[in-house]
Amino acid sequence: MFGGFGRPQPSSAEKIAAAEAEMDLVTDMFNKLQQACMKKCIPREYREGELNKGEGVCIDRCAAKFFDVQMKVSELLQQEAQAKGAGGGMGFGGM
Amino acid sequence: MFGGFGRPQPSSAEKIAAAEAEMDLVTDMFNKLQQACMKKCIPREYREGELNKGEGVCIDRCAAKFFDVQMKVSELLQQEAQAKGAGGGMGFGGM
Amino acid sequence: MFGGFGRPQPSSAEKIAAAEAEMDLVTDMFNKLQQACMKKCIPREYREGELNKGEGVCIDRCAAKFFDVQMKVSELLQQEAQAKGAGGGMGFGGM
Amino acid sequence: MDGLTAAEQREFESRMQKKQMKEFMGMFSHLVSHCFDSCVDDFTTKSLIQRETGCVSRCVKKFMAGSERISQRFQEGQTQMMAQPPPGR
Amino acid sequence: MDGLTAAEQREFESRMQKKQMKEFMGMFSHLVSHCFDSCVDDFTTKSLIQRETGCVSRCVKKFMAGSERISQRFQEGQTQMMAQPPPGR
Amino acid sequence: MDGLTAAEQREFESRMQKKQMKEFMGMFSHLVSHCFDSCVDDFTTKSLIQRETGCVSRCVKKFMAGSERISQRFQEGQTQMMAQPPPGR
Repeated sequence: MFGGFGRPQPSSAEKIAAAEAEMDLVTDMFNKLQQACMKKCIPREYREGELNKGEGVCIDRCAAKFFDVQMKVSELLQQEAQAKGAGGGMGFGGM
Repeated sequence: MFGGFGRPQPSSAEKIAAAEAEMDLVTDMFNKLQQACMKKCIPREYREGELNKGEGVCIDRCAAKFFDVQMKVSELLQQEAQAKGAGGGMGFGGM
Repeated sequence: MFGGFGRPQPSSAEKIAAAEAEMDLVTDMFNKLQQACMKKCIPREYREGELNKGEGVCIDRCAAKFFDVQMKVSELLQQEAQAKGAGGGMGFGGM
Repeated sequence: MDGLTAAEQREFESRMQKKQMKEFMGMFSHLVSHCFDSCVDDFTTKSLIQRETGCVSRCVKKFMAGSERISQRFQEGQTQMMAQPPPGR
Repeated sequence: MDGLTAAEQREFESRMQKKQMKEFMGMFSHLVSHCFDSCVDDFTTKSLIQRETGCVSRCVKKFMAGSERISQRFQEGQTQMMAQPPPGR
Repeated sequence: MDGLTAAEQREFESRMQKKQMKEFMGMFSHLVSHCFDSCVDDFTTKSLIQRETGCVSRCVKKFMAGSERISQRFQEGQTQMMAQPPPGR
């Protein structure tokens, strides 16, 4: 997953650390997406408890656009890293 | 405290972990309460350094209502968990 | 750095913990400064990708003022601690 | 997670459990804080008034519904991003 | 925390100390950030102007006073919630 | 960090590396979240429209430029604060 470290045989401790780091990032992105799309799609007056149709559709599109932004930012950071000659580095798109 | 795990003899490590988790939640709730009630009760102009009477009373009521909300949310999550048949689970009211 | 603990010989574990704590605080302050000054100096419309001259100057002054506030808050907390007779304590100015 | 001994596997799972518990607690405190902030604005009384209680209930209900929908989209999104490797690698 | 050996007790206390230190640091950085955000809005100078310095002092003072009051209410609230077990258990 | 054994030094460095990785990830998720929030407001389509894509690119570019400038000021500030000990010690 977080390949490209250029090391042939990661130890178990390193594997665990990498898996943990990855899980932390996934969790963090989920929380960010949730906060972003709740803010964009759900009015804070709470006049009803159900998610109405418009809100549901808004969430679907919002999530799709959030992933697009995530991919785009990942690409841009990789281009920046390459332009600086940092070479390999990590990609975020395939998170 | 975080009873209901259905395990008879937690190890020391588990006891420590549970106590830590509980302390983290208490700390987190305190911070959230503080931020919420500072925002609701204290204007950001800072024309004076003292807490005036109105602000003090507002904080007292704000804290009381925050606890009510905490209790209410805890109840609702438990009902939800039971409705889904998850059974026992954890309560947050008695945090 | 975090002197004034009044203990003559910290163990290695304590030294590492202190260095980690310090690094966490430095990181946290950097993030806070960044968020504060981005908010104050950079409009969210993003009509251009370059940092224009006005924004750059604003960031420089914003950072300088942020450090002033950090120093000021540190002083005030120390005065408060001394007034309460807590004595030594930690300073934040020399972070 | 291949190539781990049984002990490492257990250690890993125990950490993941702790993380999940932490996540759940974070969600709880976020929910309390969000619904309080959205629903409570009257500080002339020290107990929730009817309007506020109702608002909190709807806020929790809607949050849970929204969260579930977001979870589904998120999982689909993750799967999709796994499938297509990022450009430039 | 009953049933811990002396070594476990020490380990636990050392962790709690670290958490408290972290908490204190978090409070400090929050305070700096909050008072900066509330008080500083003039970027024509690179040192705090008198109005801003005064505002920061009052901000810190009021925050500490508010924080103390909230702590008292919070401790009372915790004690009360301990006393009455949550419904449904 | 004087007075550490080689093993302690390695342990310390490994932790610092983990922290840096965590920092980088935090920066990434903050950037995604900030640029999304600033640039995306149209939910009649499910793919980014041209205006949004452009805005995200400029947002990332400007953030990186601003971040670099802030880093420089921050490092200078740290060095300066190190030089003059805080009052009252």
